[in-house]
Amino acid sequence: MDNAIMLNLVLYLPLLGIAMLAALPAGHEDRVRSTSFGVMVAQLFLTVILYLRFDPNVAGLQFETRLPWISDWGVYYQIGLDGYNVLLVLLTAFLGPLVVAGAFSAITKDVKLFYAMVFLIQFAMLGTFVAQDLFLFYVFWETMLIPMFLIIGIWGGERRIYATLKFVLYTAFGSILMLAAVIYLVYSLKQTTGLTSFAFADLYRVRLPVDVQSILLFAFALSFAIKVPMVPLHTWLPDAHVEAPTAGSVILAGVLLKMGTYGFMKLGFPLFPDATRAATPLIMALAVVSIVYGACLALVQTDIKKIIAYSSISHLGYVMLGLASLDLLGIQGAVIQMVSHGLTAAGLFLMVGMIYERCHTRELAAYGGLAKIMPVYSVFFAILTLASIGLPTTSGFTGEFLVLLGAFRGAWPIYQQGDAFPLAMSVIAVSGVVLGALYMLWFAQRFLFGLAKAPHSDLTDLNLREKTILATIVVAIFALGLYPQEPLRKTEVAAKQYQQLVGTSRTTVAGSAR
Amino acid sequence: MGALTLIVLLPLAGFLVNGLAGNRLGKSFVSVVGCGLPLLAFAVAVKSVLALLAAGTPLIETVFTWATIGQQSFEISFYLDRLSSVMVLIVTGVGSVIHIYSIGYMHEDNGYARFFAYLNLFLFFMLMLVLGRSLLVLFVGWEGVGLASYLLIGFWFEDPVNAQAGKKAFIANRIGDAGFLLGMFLLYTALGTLEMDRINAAFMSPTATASLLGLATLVGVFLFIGATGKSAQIPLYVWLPDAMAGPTPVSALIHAATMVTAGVYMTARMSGIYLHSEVASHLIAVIGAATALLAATIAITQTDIKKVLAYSTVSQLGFMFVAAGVGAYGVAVFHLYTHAFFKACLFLGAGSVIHAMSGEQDIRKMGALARKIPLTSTTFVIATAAIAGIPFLSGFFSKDEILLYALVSPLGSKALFLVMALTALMTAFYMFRLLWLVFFGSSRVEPEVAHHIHESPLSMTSVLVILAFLSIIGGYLSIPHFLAPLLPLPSAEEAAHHYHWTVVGISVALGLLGLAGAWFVYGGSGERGKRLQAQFAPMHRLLYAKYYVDELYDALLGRPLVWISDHVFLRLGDRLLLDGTLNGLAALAQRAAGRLGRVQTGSLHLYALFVLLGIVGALLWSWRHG
Amino acid sequence: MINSLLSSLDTLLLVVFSICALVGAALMLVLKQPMRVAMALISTMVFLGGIYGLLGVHFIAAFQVLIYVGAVMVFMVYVIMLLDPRDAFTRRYSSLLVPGAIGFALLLGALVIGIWNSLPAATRATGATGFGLAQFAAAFLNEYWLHFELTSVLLVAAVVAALAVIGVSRKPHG
Amino acid sequence: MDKVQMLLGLSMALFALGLTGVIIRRNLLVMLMCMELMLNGVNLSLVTFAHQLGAAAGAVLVFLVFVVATAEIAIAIPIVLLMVRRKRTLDADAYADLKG
Repeated sequence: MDNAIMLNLVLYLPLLGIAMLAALPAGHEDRVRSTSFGVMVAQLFLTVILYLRFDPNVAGLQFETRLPWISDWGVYYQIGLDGYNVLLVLLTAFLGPLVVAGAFSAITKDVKLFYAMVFLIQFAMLGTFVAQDLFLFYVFWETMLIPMFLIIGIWGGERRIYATLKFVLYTAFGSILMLAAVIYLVYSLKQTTGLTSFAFADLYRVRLPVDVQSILLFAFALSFAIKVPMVPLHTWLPDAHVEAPTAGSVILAGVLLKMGTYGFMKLGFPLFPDATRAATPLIMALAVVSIVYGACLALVQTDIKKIIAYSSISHLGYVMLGLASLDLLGIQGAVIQMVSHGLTAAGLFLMVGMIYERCHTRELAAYGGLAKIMPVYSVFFAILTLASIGLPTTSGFTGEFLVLLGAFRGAWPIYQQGDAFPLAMSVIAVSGVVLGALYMLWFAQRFLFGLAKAPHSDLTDLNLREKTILATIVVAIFALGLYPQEPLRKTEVAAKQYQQLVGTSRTTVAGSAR
Repeated sequence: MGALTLIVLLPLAGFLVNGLAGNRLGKSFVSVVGCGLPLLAFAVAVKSVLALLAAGTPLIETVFTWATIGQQSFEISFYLDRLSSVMVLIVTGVGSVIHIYSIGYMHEDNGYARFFAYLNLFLFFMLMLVLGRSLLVLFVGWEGVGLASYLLIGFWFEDPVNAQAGKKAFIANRIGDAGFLLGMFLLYTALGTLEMDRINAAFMSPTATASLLGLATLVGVFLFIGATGKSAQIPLYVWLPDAMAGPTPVSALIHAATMVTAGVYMTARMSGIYLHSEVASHLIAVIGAATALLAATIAITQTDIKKVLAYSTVSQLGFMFVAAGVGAYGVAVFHLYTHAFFKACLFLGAGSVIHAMSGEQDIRKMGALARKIPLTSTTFVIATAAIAGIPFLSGFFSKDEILLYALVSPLGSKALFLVMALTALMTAFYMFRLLWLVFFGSSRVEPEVAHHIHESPLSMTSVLVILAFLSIIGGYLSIPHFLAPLLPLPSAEEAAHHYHWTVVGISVALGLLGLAGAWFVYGGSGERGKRLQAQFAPMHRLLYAKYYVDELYDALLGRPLVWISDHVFLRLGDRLLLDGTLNGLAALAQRAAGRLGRVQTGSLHLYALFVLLGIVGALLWSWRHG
Repeated sequence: MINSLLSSLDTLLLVVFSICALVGAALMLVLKQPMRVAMALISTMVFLGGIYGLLGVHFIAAFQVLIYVGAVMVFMVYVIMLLDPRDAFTRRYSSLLVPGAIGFALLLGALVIGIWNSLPAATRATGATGFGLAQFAAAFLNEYWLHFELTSVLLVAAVVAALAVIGVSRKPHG
Repeated sequence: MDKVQMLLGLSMALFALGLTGVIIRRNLLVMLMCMELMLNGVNLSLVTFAHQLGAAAGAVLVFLVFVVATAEIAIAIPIVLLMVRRKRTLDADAYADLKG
C-alpha cells in the first residue's frame, strides 16, 4: 500500500472505529470491546509498518499528503511523518490497544460512548502529531479537549466535574492566546513575503523582531506549558488524573502531556529562535523547578494517583531541560524521555487502575505488603517504578542520562564564558535523580512491602489480560533502555534540524518587518 | 560471543531462569542453576585471565553500540586488564562460594528461588561494573548492584525495618550516584569519551592541556562522591550498618566482599585522574582515615554480631581509601582482595553462628560457643586474626603496606600514619572482643536456645574452610606487584626501606596489643568490660548510638525536606497560591456574573427601554463617525 | 417650500393623511381601553394605506388595508373582545412612564439629528412614474424568488407553531 | 421640506411612538399593537425609498414585513391567551418569571 495513503488510514482508523461502534446494535458490550480492540490493533500494525519504512536519512517530511483545504487562506490539509513525530505516533498507536484492553472490566457504563470517545481522542492526538499545517494542527489540538472533557466528566470519580472544568478551562485559556499568536504569525508572513500559508515549513522562515517574537513565544508557550505541564501551571494535572478513569489517566499521561513538549519542539521554539535563546535561562529554570517541585510534592502525597501525577511533572521537566539545552544529546534525550515517560506513566496508571478495580480506594495508607499478596503485580510494579526513576537498562535511564549529559555539555561552554547559570541548573537537575528515588521508593516501600494489608483480604493476582498488557509495556521499556540506537537514528535528522532552527538567528531590526 | 560477554551473561541467565520459573522448578534445580552458572562464569574468568596474561595487552570486547548521536557514540564494551582481572576473580570466585553457602543457609526460606535470582542479578551487574570499558557500562553496573542490594536487603520485606533499610541504602547510593554522574558529565564534556582507558591515557599523556588537568580535582571529587555512596564512607556510610537487615550471605557477598569495594575499584581504575590532583587525593585519604577511625570506635560498643562486622567493613574500606589517597592504588586493591576473603569468612561465620543460635544476633546472649560449633569457631578465629593483622596471615600483609605508604608516600604524613595505626589497634581490639564474647568466656545463651545449638551443614562449613584457607594464604600473592605495570606504587624516598621494618614491627605490636587488650577486658568473666563501660558511660552511650548521625541526618535533611514539601510546596504553593488564585478568579467571575444577572429583571418594559437606548447609542455613534 | 408642497391636491392630501396617521399613533399611547387603542391603530394604518396610494404604489396600499387592517387587526379586535375586561385588563401605564418619555425624546432627537437632518434635501422624486404590480411581480419571481419561498416556509412554521401552542395549552386541562 | 423628508420624518415618528408605547404601556395587547405600529413606521420608510429610487426592492421588503407581521401575530395571540389563562391578567409586569 502506498505509504501516504497508509498514514491517512492510520489517522482515520479511529473514526472508522466510531462508525463501526455506531453500527453495532445496542447492548452487545463485549462486541463493542472486541471491535475497539481490533481496530486499535490494526492501527498499531499499520503504524509499525510505517515506522519500519520510515527512512532515517531523509530530512523533512515523509509519506506526505498535501491537499488544498481552504484555498483563500492558504490552508492545506498537510500531514506527514518526520523525525519529530514518528516516535510519538508510534507511542500513541502503541498505547491505543492497551488503553482499550485496560478498560475492559473498568468501564461498564455507556461502554459504546466511552470507546467512541477513546477513538476520538486517539484521532485528535494522532492528527496533532502528523499535522504539518498550523491551521490543521490547531483544529486537532482543540479537538482533543472535547473527548477528554467527556471522559473525565462522565466516567470520572467523585469530584469529576471540578476536575474536568479545571482541565478544560486551563487548556482553553492557553489555546485562545495561541490562536491570536497564530493569526499574527500568518499575518506577518504575508506582510514580509506576500505568501499566505499556514505550513510549518513556510512559517519557519518568518523573520520577526525579538520583542515581537517574545510576545508570540509567550502566547505559544503558555498553551504548551499548560499541557506539559510546567510549574506553576500544573495544578490541573493532579486533579484531572485523580478523577479521570484509568483509561483517561493513561491517555493523559501517556500521550496528551507530550503534546506540550512536542509543541515546544515543533513549533514554540523553532518558530521564535531568538526569543527562545533569550529566554533559555527562564525555560531552564522552570524546567528545573518542575523537576524538583514535582518530586517534592510527590513525596508528600497520600493518593496513589497523585504521586504518579506529580512524578509526571518532574519527568517532563527533564524533557524541557533537554529541549532548552540545545545540545544534540539533550534533544535526543528529550525525545526518548517523552516516549519513556509515556510508557512508564501509562503502565503505572494502568496498574493503579487494576488495584483500584479490586479495592476501590486510592489511599496509599490502605495498602501494604502487596508483594506478599500479589507477587506478579508487585514485580511489574517494581519494574515500572524503577524504570520511572531511571534505573540503567530501562528507558528512563536512556532519557534522563542523555538529557542530563546534554544539559551539562551544553552549559559547560557557557560557564567558561562566565555565565554559570545554565550549569547550575543542570547540576540541580541531577539532584532530581535522588529525589526521584526518594519518592518512588517511599511509595513502593509503603505499597509493596511491610506487613500485608489491603482493603480486601481476597485479592486476586493479575489475570492473563492484565499480565499481557503490562508485559507489553515492560518489553518496550527494556527495548528502549537496552537498544535506543534504533529509535534515536530515526529522530536524529529532526533533532539536528531543531538544533539548527533554534540555533540560528531569524530576527530583524524592529520595524523593518513591515 | 566473546568470553568476557559470556562471563557477564551467565549470571543474567541464572537470574532469568530462576526469576521467571524458579518457583516451579524445585529447589535442587534452582541450586544447580543458581550456583552452577556463577561457577561457570568463574571458570571462564580464569580462562580469560590466563589469556590476558599470555597476551599481555588488555582484552577488549565490543558487544554493541548502545547509542549514536551525531558524532558521539556510546558503546557497550568489556575490558579486561590486570586490575579488572583481580576484581573479576574475586567477584566470581567469592561470589560462587557464597552462592554455595546460601544453599544451606536459605534452605528453609520460602523465597529460595527469588533469593538466588537476586544473587545472580547482583553478580551480573557487579561483573558489568568491573568489566565495563566505559564509565557508562560501569555506571550501569554501579546502579544495578545498588538495585540488587536494595532488593536483597529488603529480602524479608514483610518487616518494615528491612524495607526501610533497603530504601536507605538505595537512596544513599543514589546521592553518591548523582555526584558520580556529574563527574561523568564533566569528563565527557572535556574529552568526548567515557572509555576509561582513553580517559586515563588522555590525562597521562604528556600533551594533556592545562585546562584538562585543571579539571582533575573537580572530576576526582565528583567521582569520589559516588565512591562514598557505594563504599560507605563519610558522609554516606550510614546505610551499610542498616543493610545488615538482609540475609547474611548477602552481607558477606555484597556488603563486605564485592559491592562496597566498587568505590575503591573505581578510584584505582581512574587513577590517571587522581594522580593529577593532590587535592582530591588528600580528600580521599582524609575521608578514608576519618571513616576508618569513626567506624572503629563505633564497632567497639556494638552488640549485634553483624553490626560489629558492618562497622568493621566500613573501617576497612576506610583503610583502602587511605591507600588510594596516598597513591598506592595497588595496595588498596591488595587490601580489597584480602579483605574479601577474611570479611566474607567472618560474615559467613557469623551467619553460621546465627544459624546455630536460631536467629539470635545479640552477642550479649552468646559466649563459649567454641566447643559446640568447632568448625565455625576455628575459621572465625583465623579470619579474626587475619583482619587484626596477626603476622603471616593475609590481612597482615595488606594492612602493613597501607600503614607503610601512609607514612612514606609523598602524599602521606605522620599524622595519617598515627591515625591509621590507632585504628589498626582498635580493629584488633574490637575483633577480639567479638571473638571472646561469642566463642569464649562463659555462656550467656538462653536455655531454650542452648538445646538447639548445632554445627551448620557441610555446604556452609566447607565454604568457611575454603575462605579461612584463603585468608591465611591470600597475602602471599603480592597484588601490588602484580598490578605494578598498571598502577605503579608511589615513589617512596630512600628512607622507605629504613622505615619498612619499623612499620612491620609496629603493625605486629598493634595486632598483639589489641589481642591482649581484648583478652584483658573481656577474658574471664567479663567483669572488667562491664566496669569499664560504667566508668565511661556517657562516651559509651555516644558510641553505642553511633554518634547520633542517623538522627542528625533525619533532623537536618529528611524532616526539613518533607516539611518543606508538605507545608511550603503543597499547602502554601499548590493549594493556597496556585489553586487559591484560580479559585479566587473563578469566585470573582461568579460574583460578577451574579451582579450582572440582576439586570435581567424579567420586565419587558425595561428590556424595551434598553432597546431604545441601544438604538439611540447606535445612532449617535454613527452620527459621530459617519 | 411650503408652497411647493401645496402646489397640488396630492400633496395636500399627503400632508393631511400624514398628520392623521401621526395623531392616531399618538392616541395609541394615551387611550386607556385596548379597543380604542386598536381603533386608533386601524385608523393610522388606513391613513398610511392612503399615503401609499398617493405615492402610486397601489398594490402595497391594497395589501396594507387587506392584510393589516383586514386580517391582523381584526384578529386583534376579536381577541380583545374575547378577553374578560374585569380580570384581564389593567392600569394604563407601566412604572417606566417617565424614563419612557425621556427615551422617546432622546430617540426622536437622535433620529432627527442623525438621519433626517443629513438627508440630501433636494432630491427630486423620480417615482412620479412609479412602478406597477407587473414590475413588482417580475422582480419577485426573477430576483427575490428565494425570499418568496422562504416566506411560505415561515408561514407554514407559524401555523405549526400556533397549533403547537394551542396543543400545549390543551394538554394540562385534559 | 419636501415630500420625501416629510414622509421619512413621519416614519421615524411612528417608530419612536411605537417603541415608547412598548415601554410605557402596561397592557400586553397594547404593547403588541405598538409593535405593529413600529413595523408600520418602518414600512413607510421602505415604501418612500422605493418610490424615490424607483426600485422594486423596497416594495418586496414591505411585502416580507407583512408576512412576518402576520406570522408574528398568529403566534403572539395564542401565547397571550395562554398567559392570560394562567395568571388571569394582561399586566406585563406579572410575567417577570425570567428574573436573573
